[in-house]
Amino acid sequence: MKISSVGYSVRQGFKNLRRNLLFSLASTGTIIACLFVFGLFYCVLVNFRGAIHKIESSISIAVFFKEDLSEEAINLIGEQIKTRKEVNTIDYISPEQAWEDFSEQTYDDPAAARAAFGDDNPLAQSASYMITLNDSSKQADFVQFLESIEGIRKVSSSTYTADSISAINAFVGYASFGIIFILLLVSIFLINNTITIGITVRREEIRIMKLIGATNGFIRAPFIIEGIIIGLVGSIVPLVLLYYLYDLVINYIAGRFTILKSLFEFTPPFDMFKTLIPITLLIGIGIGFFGSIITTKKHLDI
Amino acid sequence: MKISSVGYSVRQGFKNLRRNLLFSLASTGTIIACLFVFGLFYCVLVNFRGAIHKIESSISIAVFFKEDLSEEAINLIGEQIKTRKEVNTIDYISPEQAWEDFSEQTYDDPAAARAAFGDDNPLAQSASYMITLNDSSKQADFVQFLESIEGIRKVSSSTYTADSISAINAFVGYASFGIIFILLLVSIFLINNTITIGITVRREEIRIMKLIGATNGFIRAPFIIEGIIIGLVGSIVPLVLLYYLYDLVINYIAGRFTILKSLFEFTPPFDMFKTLIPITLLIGIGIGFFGSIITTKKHLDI
Amino acid sequence: MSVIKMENVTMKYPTGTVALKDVNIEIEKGEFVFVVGSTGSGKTTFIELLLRELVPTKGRIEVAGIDLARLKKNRIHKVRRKIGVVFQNFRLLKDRTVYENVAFAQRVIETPSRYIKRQVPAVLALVGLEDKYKSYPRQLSGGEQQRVALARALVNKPEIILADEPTGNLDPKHSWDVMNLLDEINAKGTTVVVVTHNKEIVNVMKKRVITLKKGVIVSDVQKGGYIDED
Amino acid sequence: MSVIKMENVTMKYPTGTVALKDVNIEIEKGEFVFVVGSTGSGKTTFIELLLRELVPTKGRIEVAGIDLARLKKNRIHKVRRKIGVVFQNFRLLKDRTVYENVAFAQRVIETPSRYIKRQVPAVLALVGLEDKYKSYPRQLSGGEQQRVALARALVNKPEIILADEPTGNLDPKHSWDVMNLLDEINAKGTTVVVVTHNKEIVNVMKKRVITLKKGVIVSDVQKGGYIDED
Ligand SMILES: Nc1ncnc2c1ncn2[C@@H]1O[C@H](COP(=O)(O)OP(=O)(O)OP(=O)(O)O)[C@@H](O)[C@H]1O
Ligand SMILES: Nc1ncnc2c1ncn2[C@@H]1O[C@H](COP(=O)(O)OP(=O)(O)OP(=O)(O)O)[C@@H](O)[C@H]1O
Ligand SMILES: [Mg+2]
Ligand SMILES: [Mg+2]
Repeated sequence: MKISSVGYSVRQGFKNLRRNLLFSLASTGTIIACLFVFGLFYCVLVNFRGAIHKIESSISIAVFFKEDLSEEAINLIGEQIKTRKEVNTIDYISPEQAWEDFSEQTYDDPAAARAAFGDDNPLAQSASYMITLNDSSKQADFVQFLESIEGIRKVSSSTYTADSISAINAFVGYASFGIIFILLLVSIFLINNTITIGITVRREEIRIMKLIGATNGFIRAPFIIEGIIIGLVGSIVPLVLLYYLYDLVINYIAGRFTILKSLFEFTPPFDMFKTLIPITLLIGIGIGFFGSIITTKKHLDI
Repeated sequence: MKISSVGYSVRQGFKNLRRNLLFSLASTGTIIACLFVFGLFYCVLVNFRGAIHKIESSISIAVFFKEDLSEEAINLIGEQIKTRKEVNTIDYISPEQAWEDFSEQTYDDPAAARAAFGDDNPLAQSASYMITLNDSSKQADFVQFLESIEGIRKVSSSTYTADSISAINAFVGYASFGIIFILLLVSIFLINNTITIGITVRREEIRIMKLIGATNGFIRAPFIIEGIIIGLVGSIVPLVLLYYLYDLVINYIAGRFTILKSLFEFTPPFDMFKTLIPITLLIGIGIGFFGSIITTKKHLDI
Repeated sequence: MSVIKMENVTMKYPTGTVALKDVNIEIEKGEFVFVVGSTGSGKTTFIELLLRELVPTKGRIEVAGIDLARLKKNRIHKVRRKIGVVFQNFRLLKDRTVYENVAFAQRVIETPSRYIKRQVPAVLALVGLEDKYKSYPRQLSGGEQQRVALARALVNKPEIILADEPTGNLDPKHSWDVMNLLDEINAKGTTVVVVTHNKEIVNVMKKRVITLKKGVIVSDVQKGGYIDED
Repeated sequence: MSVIKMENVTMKYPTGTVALKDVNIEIEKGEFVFVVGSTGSGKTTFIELLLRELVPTKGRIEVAGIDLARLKKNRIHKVRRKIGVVFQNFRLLKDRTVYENVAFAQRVIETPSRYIKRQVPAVLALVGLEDKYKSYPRQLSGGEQQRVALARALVNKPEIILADEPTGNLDPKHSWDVMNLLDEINAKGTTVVVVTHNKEIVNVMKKRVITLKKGVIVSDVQKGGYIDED
């Protein structure tokens, strides 16, 4: 194809958009709507998984030591635990701290506790490490590791909670994947639908062009350009919408539900969009491109 | 319109579906896809809210009594608490139970605990009621009520947890509403899109009919019938799909993630579909009906 | 009594083209009129105005005693049902068979099915298409499509027949068949207006001939002939 | 040297209609041929076969020395570019102006823009449509559309011109203008095949006349005349 024909194709692509305004708007609208919904759920699911991960990493395992274990030995155990890469945080709870926490929860004022036990600390043996992991499904292995360490008397962990969280985590993972996949399929189906219709109603035009002696490439080029433009506009618009909406929602929630902020951190817009932008552009432009290629092919066989 | 014309319109409506197979399939496909996604999220959100409600109703408030309060007085207080309608469950924890729970958590075997304290129960004063509410946002009021009761020494509740849950609850409520609303808008937009295109490509046909002397009603009737059929098929198909999918997922999860079952109860299919079916049919048939009325109107003005 | 009446009708298209200019025409009930004129002289515009597919920029049009300007939109079908039209480009419903295309005109006026089943084949036989009734327009030759359009115009036995170039795709023999058919129908009292370029037919039939030139009536004679452009 | 050659060509449509039956035709380079015949006799089918819009059920077709049956699908444009066609139903691109419709034929063969800008107005002037170049097909009269179709067929100065009823919507004067134009072009060496129902023109021009009847060639005479059906 000559350079002048390339220019012609590009100009025709743009002109076609205006000539078939109804279809251009319909196709673009469809892509925008689909990718908007797709992006919306992508954001929701990413945040949801983030929240679960946050909960996951706050489940703690308490490690108690053999009687009269020296502080040095305890420190050593701490160092040993820290080397494991599934460890998220590790905190030392002294017996004093433990007793204070307990009596505070059980008695109203320190005086009452002191009245009951004097200055004896009934939890003198209760120094512990509180450990959180970054993957609750590794808890069972990790507990086994802890129990094998010399000097540890008891490992207190809630298998139930950890198992629940890791089940929830796996479940949400599958579900997110399933939902994103379904949304993707539906988007592709719908977008392809409108593009097919848009080109099919022009089949008589395509037929005429072929009869006049146009090559397939010549007829197709403007349709492909058109498809790419529709795909491009159709992916940029929802991205912009989503960006502002996401910002708005984050700020709204930060203001309205202050308490959530500590429970739950929104994935920052940058992290979110650095994956969402390429995915969305790929889908939009990809469908615009391949959709027009495939659909024109059907009508070019004359 | 005569009876014979009504019959004619209905027959034409069905025939049009075949004549414009591409558009019929595209429109039906669009409705199916949209309502499927809509229904999918409806199911997800309903279950999600159910799960949160379950968590909400498991947050407990502990009520401790004044020293040496008689068992009778404690029972009386229990009766008084039970009259409040926000109360979900109430359980009595005896001092023995409390000590056993505690020592089990702190020491490895009962012997060690007995060694430390003998048969003395250091938590002799720790009889309590564990109360769960069915609405965490009412906790603050309820705690105030408890504190006003004579004979109660201490009410131990996590304002933080309750507030968090009720914030999450409110947030999820808004978000669900927002998402369902957006999905609804997008569905209506997309479905209307294809119906508009489907009818617009037939504008020349409509014009010819008018020039031959057909009344608007005569031209419109088959389009409306067509719209209703498309809407009907387009809502029944996703409902059936969703029904089987929902059943499948529930059973799969029950088998795969047994642990989730105790955390989380799926909304039973019957409850789910008794609202989803009318909503979906209403949207599908509604858009089919009004979409064809509105779109034909545009082209009938000749 | 005149069934068609135009008073000072001007039709200017949005593009600026003046297709008809100060046209005054009166056609009596039962007349047979040829409308002739060079290509682009406004003949089709004339037909479309009578059908109220177009609304004139100026002037008054009366069809079958009804003032088209005063007609409410939802009453237009009343006028159209009195008219049978053969469009220059046929305007057949492309997703329906020949039979259904013709039957459609009858369904529109709510003819009982038993009449439709009798009359449609009869009129298709009249235009020589009885064996093509199952075909779709795209499966017909140009002349065949034109005759389907004619059949559709005739089937309701309308008061007025407007035929825009009804023999443009027909060979001389078939053209004469169509003209003789229209003449017969006219003899039974139907008003017939035929737009044509067929010089021979106009000259032989000796009917009233209205000649348009660039949107202006340049001649209107009884028992006239085709006036060649200079 | 024959530019068009049909050997035992039969065309049976999927509906069962046999539109052409054992047709043998040879048209020499530079000839001017009329193809006539009653409506539905297979003339348009004949044109569509030469364009390879249709593939014959039987027989061999050669256009400009190329055997159409042997032609690969992605090579068809090679033949089509040698042919300028006026379709019976015009087949204009309805979303493009008159100018763009004609220019399109040139863009297809990658004519440089500067030639297009010169040649399109020239050919539009030739068919008398210089002042309608901005109009869309739907804004034109029947005869005007037909002349746009003619302009599009001529603009590339093709080896062969196939014109299917190119005067069906034209008045006698314009019909003669078109025929004289085709005659002139033919005089410069282009092969011209005209399908027509215009008896007068066929009789006056004294060219080769091929007459079809129900898909069969019933006569093929040099300097012939229009044979009326009995
Ligand atoms: N929709 C339109 N918009 C703008 N101009 C139009 C439109 N329709 C027709 N015209 C112009 O109005 C003039 C008259 O057109 P009309 O179709 O009435 O001619 P006609 O006498 O029927 O010609 P023909 O014999 O070629 O069919 C022409 O110049 C044509 O270009
Ligand atoms: N696509 C098609 N499918 C089935 N039959 C067809 C098709 N096209 C044409 N025919 C039939 O083939 C026969 C020849 O048609 P063709 O169009 O070649 O006639 P024609 O000589 O061009 O007639 P006209 O002068 O009326 O244009 C006709 O009987 C027609 O009904
Ligand atoms: Mg006209
Ligand atoms: Mg033909």
